[in-house]
Amino acid sequence: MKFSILIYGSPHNSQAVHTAYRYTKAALAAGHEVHRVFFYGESVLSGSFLNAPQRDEQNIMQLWHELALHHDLDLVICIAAALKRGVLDPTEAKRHEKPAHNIEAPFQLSGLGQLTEAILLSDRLVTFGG
Amino acid sequence: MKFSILIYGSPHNSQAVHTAYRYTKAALAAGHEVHRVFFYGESVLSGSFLNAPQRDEQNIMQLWHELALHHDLDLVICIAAALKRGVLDPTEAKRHEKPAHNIEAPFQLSGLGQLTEAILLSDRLVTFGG
Amino acid sequence: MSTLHTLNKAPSNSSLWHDCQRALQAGDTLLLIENGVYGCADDTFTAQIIAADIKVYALRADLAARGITLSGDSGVAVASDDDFIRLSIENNKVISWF
Amino acid sequence: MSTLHTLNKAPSNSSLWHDCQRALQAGDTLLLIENGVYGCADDTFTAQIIAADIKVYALRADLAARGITLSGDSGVAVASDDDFIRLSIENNKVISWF
Amino acid sequence: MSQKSILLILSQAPYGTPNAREALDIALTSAAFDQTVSILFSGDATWLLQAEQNPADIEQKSVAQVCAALPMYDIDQLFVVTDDAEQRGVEYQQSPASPLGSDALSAFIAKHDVVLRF
Amino acid sequence: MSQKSILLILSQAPYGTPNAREALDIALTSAAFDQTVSILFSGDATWLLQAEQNPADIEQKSVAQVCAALPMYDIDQLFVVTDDAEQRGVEYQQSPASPLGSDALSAFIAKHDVVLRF
Repeated sequence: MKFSILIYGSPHNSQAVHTAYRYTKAALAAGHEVHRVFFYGESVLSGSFLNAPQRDEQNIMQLWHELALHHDLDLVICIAAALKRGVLDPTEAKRHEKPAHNIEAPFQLSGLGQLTEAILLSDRLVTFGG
Repeated sequence: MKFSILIYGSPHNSQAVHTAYRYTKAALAAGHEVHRVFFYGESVLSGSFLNAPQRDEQNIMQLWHELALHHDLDLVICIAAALKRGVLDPTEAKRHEKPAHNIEAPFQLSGLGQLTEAILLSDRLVTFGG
Repeated sequence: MSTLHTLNKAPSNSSLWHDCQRALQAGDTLLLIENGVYGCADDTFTAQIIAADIKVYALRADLAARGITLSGDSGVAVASDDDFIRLSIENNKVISWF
Repeated sequence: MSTLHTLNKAPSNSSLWHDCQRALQAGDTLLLIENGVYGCADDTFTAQIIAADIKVYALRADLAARGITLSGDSGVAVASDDDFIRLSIENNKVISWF
Repeated sequence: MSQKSILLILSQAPYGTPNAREALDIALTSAAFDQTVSILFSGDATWLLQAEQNPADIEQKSVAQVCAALPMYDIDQLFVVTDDAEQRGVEYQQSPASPLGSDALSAFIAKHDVVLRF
Repeated sequence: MSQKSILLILSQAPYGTPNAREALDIALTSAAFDQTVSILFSGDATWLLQAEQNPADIEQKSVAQVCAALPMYDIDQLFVVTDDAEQRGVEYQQSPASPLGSDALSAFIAKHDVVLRF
């Protein structure tokens, strides 16, 4: 079966991003396809490589990063939600004349159209809110 | 009278940071002293210069930045809350081996002791939560 | 010794309103801010509080943003940002309910 | 056609529980996750839902985190992450209440 | 691409959080991709339909204007839970949303393929 | 520096948000600066006192352990709103917090110089 995941809660202020991670891992382990993970609202902060949690605390960026590499996951961060929250890739940093960026592959910025497409092409859309 | 301000809500998911800004501006305009503004919890995201809101939307980092320069305000971002949320100054970026930072003066990182000190030295502590 | 309480959520957050209400003492002041001003749309939320000898205000900018107007006999007063500062000083401390 | 509903807040968020409950149809399934599992500490919240022919589950990892154990006769079942996937498939869609 | 009936249930008041605004952006995008999107204003989101909102002093954009513009983007399946609006005293009578009683809610929600609740 | 009586009122459940944990960090820091801090567990924060919390599978640290350690940091003025705990069925009997009825709340809160509610 083909799933897509929509995450809406802050990685720092809700369990949403971690629960979605466990869900995605379980779906993949059961042999299902995860078409896309779409980060919207505060969840766009999940992708920042500047996040520096303590060594004994979870690094949610790292967890998603590793899962994506193992399973060729499509991790899309909503570009409009990301820009206002200071989450930039090199292209957007340049476009907005910012001196730095804080996300990189496998996370990628794209528009809300990627969510619409995911809704249409997936058997199930599962949302994890804040 | 001597005020200190504690902000706890996300700049992107609550009104807290903007209401606190209006409050601080009104206190200063009335001739009062604002001893310190302490950013805690999700509000630490307020200081990032990577935030790129649309032109017709508020830029909360800019608003605080200008207010601080005009009134020599002490804008302290809680370092523990900031690190896990990917909010770094050049010193912390280097210490945590991160390739970039996203805050600069007048915002500064410091410990929770600065909040305790503000509580003790101010006539009023006013909190703006998310 | 009196306290200024601020409250920033709509009455649908009933546990917050309940927690705040049971902390109020006669002579205290309650200032509704942000989504808290939705509590002025229906007098029943504020009437109970005012009856317990609590002064109730709502922040002007937040009322205007949401299109909420106060009915003349609600007993709730409009507060400007300057009034917010004044109320913070007139009371001995400020407690924020959020 | 049935729906899996997930709910992630404690019963103190009464408007969320109310909104979710009125959307449930007989044959649907409710899965309590995150702080939603606090709804299992007191059977009264779930008993009403179960009586309306809704199956109720609570996510194991969230129960364990919070020290909540299910009473044997509550009618609530424990779900693993794998069960969460299975319930998502057995129902026709998933609605998340947060 | 296939067609699915999408329902967005809004539940949060405007201005306190961007929640309602971000949900509306999903509706606008889906409509731009020629999808049929219905919007249900429930709970505190019935406040989006309140008359005469003016968020200039809190430096935000009017969510009411976004709601008013929805039909221009071919989003004309708008519904309001009347019990919720009336319980709150929302002045929604001029809004383009059709009334829906809370007793009809579960059947209304069940008939859509995809339901997002914000 | 002067001395002020500081009261922290916790109201949120653990794990869903870091709210309670971050409030406790304020208490620990203030105690380290030799301030007298009282903590009141109210509402869903009474769940912090629940026995046998094990958040390993959600990859979080136990907030219960932080609470249990508070007296070691000279934070021994701990109170629990008994009505709130009992209404929720919280198993708090082994906790170091003293019972406080909700009828005594407003007077208790009023007597502190600085009150932070999280």
